[in-house]
Amino acid sequence: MNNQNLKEEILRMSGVHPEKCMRCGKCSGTCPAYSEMEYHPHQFVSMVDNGEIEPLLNSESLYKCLSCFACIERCPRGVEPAKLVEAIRLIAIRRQGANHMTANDVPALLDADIPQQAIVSAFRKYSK
Amino acid sequence: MQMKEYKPLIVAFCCNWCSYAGADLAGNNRLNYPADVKIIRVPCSCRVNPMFVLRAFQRGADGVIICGCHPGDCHYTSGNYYTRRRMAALFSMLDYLGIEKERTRVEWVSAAEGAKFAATMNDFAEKVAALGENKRLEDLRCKQ
Amino acid sequence: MKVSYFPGCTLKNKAKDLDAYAYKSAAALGVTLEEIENWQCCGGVFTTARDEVATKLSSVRALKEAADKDQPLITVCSACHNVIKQTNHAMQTDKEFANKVNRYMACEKSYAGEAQVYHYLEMLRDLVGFDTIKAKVTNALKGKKIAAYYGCLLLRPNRVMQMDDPENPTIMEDFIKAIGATPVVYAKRNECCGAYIAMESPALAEKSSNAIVQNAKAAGAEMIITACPLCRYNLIKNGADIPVVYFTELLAEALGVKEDTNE
Amino acid sequence: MQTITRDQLIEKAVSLLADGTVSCVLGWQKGEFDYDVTPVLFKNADELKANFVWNDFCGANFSKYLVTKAEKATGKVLVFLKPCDTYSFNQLLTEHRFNREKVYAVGIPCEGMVDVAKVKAICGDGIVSIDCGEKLSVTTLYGDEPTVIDAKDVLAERCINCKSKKHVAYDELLGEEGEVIASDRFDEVAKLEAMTPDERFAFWQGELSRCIRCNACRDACPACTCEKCVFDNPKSGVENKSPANSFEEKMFHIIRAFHVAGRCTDCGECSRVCPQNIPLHLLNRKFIKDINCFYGEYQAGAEVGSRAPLVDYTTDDLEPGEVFDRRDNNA
Amino acid sequence: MQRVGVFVCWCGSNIAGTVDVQAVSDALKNEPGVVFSTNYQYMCSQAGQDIIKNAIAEYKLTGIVVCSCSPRMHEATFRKTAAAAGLNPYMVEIANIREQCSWVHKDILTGTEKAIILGKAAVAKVNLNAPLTPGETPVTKRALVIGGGIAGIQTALDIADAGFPVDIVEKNPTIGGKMAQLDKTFPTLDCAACILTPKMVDVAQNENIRIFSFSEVAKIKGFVGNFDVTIKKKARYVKEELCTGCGACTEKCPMKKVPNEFNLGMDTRSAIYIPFAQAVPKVARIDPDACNMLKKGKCGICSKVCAAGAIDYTQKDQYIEEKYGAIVVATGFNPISMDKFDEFAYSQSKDVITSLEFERLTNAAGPTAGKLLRPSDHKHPHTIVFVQCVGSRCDSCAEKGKEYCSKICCMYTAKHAMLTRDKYPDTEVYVFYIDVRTPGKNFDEFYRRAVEEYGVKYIKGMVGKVTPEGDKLKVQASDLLANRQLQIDADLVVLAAAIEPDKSARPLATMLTASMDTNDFFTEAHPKLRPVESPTAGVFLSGACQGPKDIPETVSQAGAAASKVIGLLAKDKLTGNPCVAHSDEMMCNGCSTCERVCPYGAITYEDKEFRMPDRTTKIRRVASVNPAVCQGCGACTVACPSGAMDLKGFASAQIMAEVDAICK
Repeated sequence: MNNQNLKEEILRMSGVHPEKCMRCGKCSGTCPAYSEMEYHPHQFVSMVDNGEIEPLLNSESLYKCLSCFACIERCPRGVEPAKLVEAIRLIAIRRQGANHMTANDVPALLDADIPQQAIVSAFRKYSK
Repeated sequence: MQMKEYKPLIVAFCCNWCSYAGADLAGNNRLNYPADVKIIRVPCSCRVNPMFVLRAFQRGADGVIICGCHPGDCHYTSGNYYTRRRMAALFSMLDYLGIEKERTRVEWVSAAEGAKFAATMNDFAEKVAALGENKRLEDLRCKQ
Repeated sequence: MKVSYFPGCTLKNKAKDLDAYAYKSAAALGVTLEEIENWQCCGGVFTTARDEVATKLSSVRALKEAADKDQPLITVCSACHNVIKQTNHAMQTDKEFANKVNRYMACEKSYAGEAQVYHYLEMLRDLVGFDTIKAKVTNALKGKKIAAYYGCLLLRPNRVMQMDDPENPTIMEDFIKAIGATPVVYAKRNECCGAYIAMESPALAEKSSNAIVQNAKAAGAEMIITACPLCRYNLIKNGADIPVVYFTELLAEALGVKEDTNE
Repeated sequence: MQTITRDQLIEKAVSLLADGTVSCVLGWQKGEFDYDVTPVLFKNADELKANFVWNDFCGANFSKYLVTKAEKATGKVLVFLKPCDTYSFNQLLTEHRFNREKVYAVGIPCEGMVDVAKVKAICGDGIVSIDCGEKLSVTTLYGDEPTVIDAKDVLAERCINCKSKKHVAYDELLGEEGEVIASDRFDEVAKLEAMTPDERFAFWQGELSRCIRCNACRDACPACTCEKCVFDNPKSGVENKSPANSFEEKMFHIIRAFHVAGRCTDCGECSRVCPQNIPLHLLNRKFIKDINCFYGEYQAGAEVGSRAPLVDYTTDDLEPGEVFDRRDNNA
Repeated sequence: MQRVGVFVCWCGSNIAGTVDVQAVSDALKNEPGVVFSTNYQYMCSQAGQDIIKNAIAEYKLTGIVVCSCSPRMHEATFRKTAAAAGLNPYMVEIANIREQCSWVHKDILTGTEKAIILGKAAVAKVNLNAPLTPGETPVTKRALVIGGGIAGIQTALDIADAGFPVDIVEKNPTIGGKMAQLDKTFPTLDCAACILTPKMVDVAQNENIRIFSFSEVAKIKGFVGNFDVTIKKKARYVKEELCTGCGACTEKCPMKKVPNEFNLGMDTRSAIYIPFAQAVPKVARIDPDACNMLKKGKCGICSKVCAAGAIDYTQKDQYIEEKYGAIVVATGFNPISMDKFDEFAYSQSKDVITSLEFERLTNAAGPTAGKLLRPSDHKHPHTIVFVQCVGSRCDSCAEKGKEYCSKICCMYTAKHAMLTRDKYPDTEVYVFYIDVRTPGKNFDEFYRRAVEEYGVKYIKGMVGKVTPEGDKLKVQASDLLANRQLQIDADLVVLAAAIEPDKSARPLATMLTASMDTNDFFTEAHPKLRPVESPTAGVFLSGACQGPKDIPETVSQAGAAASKVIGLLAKDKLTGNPCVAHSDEMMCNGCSTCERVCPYGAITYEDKEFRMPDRTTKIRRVASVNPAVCQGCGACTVACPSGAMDLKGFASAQIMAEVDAICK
């Protein structure tokens, strides 16, 4: 897929309108995972808008987003950056053999108390 | 008998403040559009009674277009909003009766949009011409 | 009052308490929780991508069952609530998505988001009423300073969740007042604990959770309550030195039904 | 078949006359035939007992009569309103067409009215009498035995697609109050919309060409209460008396439908009274359906004083050109 | 039957180049009613006009058609010509055969053919024309200004200076408005009180100005030149004419714990109070929600200490009726509530404040006597974070805040930041901005000074969360240019809250039938050319009720509104546009449909007695149009079901005649 198609695919999946962004940076100001990310929420928006998708697809940032929706809630323009992250992450992990986490990885990550919910959620987020 | 080239007859209702001035501007800039378009000046597009539209069709018009200020710019603040609702309802009804929907149109043309006025009239006249004569809403008594 | 109830996977495993106390308290308040038959795991997180259909079907089945019974659907776990409520909203508003789902499920009657989804807290507020609870409290938790921890999932996105003001919620504080304790308001009550990132990047979860506990303690909290097993896990795992308990446990305690044996 | 009985209505009317609440009663009486029930003003109990009719043919909507009758009456007029009539009643109040103070409205339940054309389709012409009991018992000139028909099988179209059993206006209610009904009344319109323009044109040409310009639709319509109707007014530019050609048939019906658009409560009187059985309600319903679709649900007469959609607007209404896209997408 | 004269203009070659003018005048000669037809090189010239005047006299013309350029060009000219020859000017119709014919068609045959048709349409119309006379209405030479902030004050002063009486209605106990609460004004940094209070005194002392303080407009009827207004003077429990403003009562009042609204609740006042030292009128008011005497009938101290005997516990609301020729709306603005923005912890911490609260904190007459001390513990803040655009520029789908830019925040935030650094150089000041908008004289220079000379740290980015913890406010924000997230431990956070129109504006607009936009700002008659007039004749706009504005802009708009009012009041009579709607009472149903669509509230109803053909009388409700208010749009004519409503000059019959002529 070329970049234009990728961009359109992302916008279609996410329903996001990146052109609404006024570059205020509130998403990145509110993001709890900011420090772990190579590309930050506001960059997701501007990079998708500019068609720079590949760097995002290959970035670990995709797996740092907590889906806490703080950026969605607080964006004054209703841009919803987290939905872009989600769409790009899905495109990445839907590729053959691109699962970020596999069943084999799980046992090592467990402790006695970890709720099922965490495992299920992580699986949803990180693999297909 | 000699076949005359078919020329549609188009009645354009233009509001005094925007579209009529837009038509004047088209003239000032010498922007051509078909002479088939005849303009009637009304103070506001909301002055256009659906009965006028039907009357035009009855008397042999092939297309009727209503032009007004852009929504929000009405000289009378809200006249064109009423036009928009009335004509949406009327046109939908005409279409429901099987009248070709291309024969009716509402277009917002500001006083600065001479080019848009000419382009709109060219386009409308072309579409109406393609349909041919208005047969479905004609009153044969009104034709020679 | 009879309501449909979606417990979710964790409540049948690591968070049995949350579930058990929910049942006991509901019974004490005259509400019968009728568990959705053959419910399936909601998936833990709602995928915002509009083309993800299969992952949302389990929620739709639960919703449809509640709608068919004409009962409100009650959830307790924040995550389940978020997933189910968002799925329902998508069914209501995204025609294309709803079409796909309905075609996939091939049910007799298509589903268009008719069910009413309530979180257990909303049930307490809107269906039971905090005043009713106040009246039924036998063991008021007087003098206890309790911090409500909302997390993200109950409140956001507000356009869908519509539970409370997403930045200045009061439902849990009102709940705390209803059971006789004193609520402690602190800013980080609606910040993320780290959630599933605990598996990917435990350090981030630790940092986030710590900040929340610190903030609550600085505001004078002696205890934190939550509706989410994963929030509770993260807060405890990352060294909360005050108790972190499920709100249903406190409710049961206040209603005097905590020690009932029903096994 | 009607749940409320003639006796109950007479009893109510007589007692209201007796205690002076009202001075006269707007009610139905038999016309030339049993199925031909016409409105009349009763002055006293004797008249009522002798001539008052209440049966499955009492379709006439009395609201419109209040425009002329209420003013002339010395005291209050008692009017019986079926649920659909109450919408017209409110709409006329919205338009200040009669004085509410001069009317005492009694809401009565309605189980649907019978379309005599459908009866005739079963029994043939030459109806001598129709007895409206549990079932309709129809005697004709030609048969020995009366034909028995279930009224449910011959309900008028507007009653099959009844939009409301609820009264939106009354001073007093007799019988049980009903609910607003989610009817399928727009299905026919949708079917027409789905046709090609040529098919639609052929359909309407066929229907409207039967029009004899008797003006019954206008005269019965509770929304048509103008002091002077444009079709009777030489100054209006659309005056005409007879359907000179196919344009004027269409013109008449388009203008009439447009005039009542947004004010029409869909009471169905136009189609009921049309001697040519032209489905005129399909024109009105088209406007109602469009208005609901373009500008949000609106039921004329649901409340007094509501602003009709065509004399209202929002700044982001759809454009006339988008009308067709909207329809094509919905189809 | 009219006697119509047709005058075809060549316009040099402009028309004659593509239209055979002779053919046009010949063809029109045969139209019904036409008794004279000619053509001439320049009809608008003196010689051309003389041809018209002579023909009117010679042929006893009752109607004229000029086939020429656009009526927007010379309709007025030819109307004057007709009037000069004794013909009613509204008996003139123009066929536009230049802009809409000769200039857009190249072929002389088509051009001529179309010109003839346009001429025929004009003839058909003029045949149905009737002489029209504009109505005249007298003008009440008094203006009403609603709102006593700087906008209302300036407007009132300017009108009064021109010699017209003005009344100011102010809903608060004193005039002064928001400006009275401000500390310094940008970009010159002169003190707001120093420039405002003298103006307030001017208002009080001006013979032409009456102040109705603590009053509201209750009812407005009438139209331009003739408004009837009912003013509600709310009970203040103090006789205004007796109170000397000595303040003895406020000192002795035992109820001292009432939040002081003038200081935005950051300190307290007594139950009987004077809003601030320079209040105009300087008259006390009793707050009935706080006063023990009014609540419980116990106390009465103020009455005892008042030497002037001004206290009146039994005072009631009073209604005053007054006539005005013009009304100026100057209802101003308020900062929006911060309820929906609690990510900034406004409701959780006293040390998160709005910019207006900051003004009071730095104002010498404020709760801290001008010392910058934070509200929670009265300590000097060392790190201050300013957040811009809180609630401004929000997309509608974000479901909170306003879509517009509040315009004044960039500048006052720069001012706050600069003043803080100036007075307290040990303070770290951060300003988070999305864009810094400084279009104004000396504005950008001012902002640059804040950065370059005063060392204010401007950061392109936005605060995402404020967490009060201990005695700090933990501010988490983005720094977009450095691409990093910042954590700042602040002592004070100042939110530049969006501003919105005062809540009183919407009901007022309804009373005035003036239009508003979706944000409740008043709409101007034309955004460029008539910016201080409302579309409703006689109603003018001053200040922030029309849109966000700073002080200089407000003052200039206030002056502009005043000059429009003066222009109106200077007239003895108003001449209307005669092309107005009128209703045929015999046909009117009284249904109110026309009233609903009228944008000007020009239509009213009355019950009228009619003689019926059968000699009975009948009382019917019928519409009547006030020609002084009607602007002639014609919306009512189409809304009218019976066709009773018609428009003079553009009557249905006239337009249909044009249609017929064109389609023939």
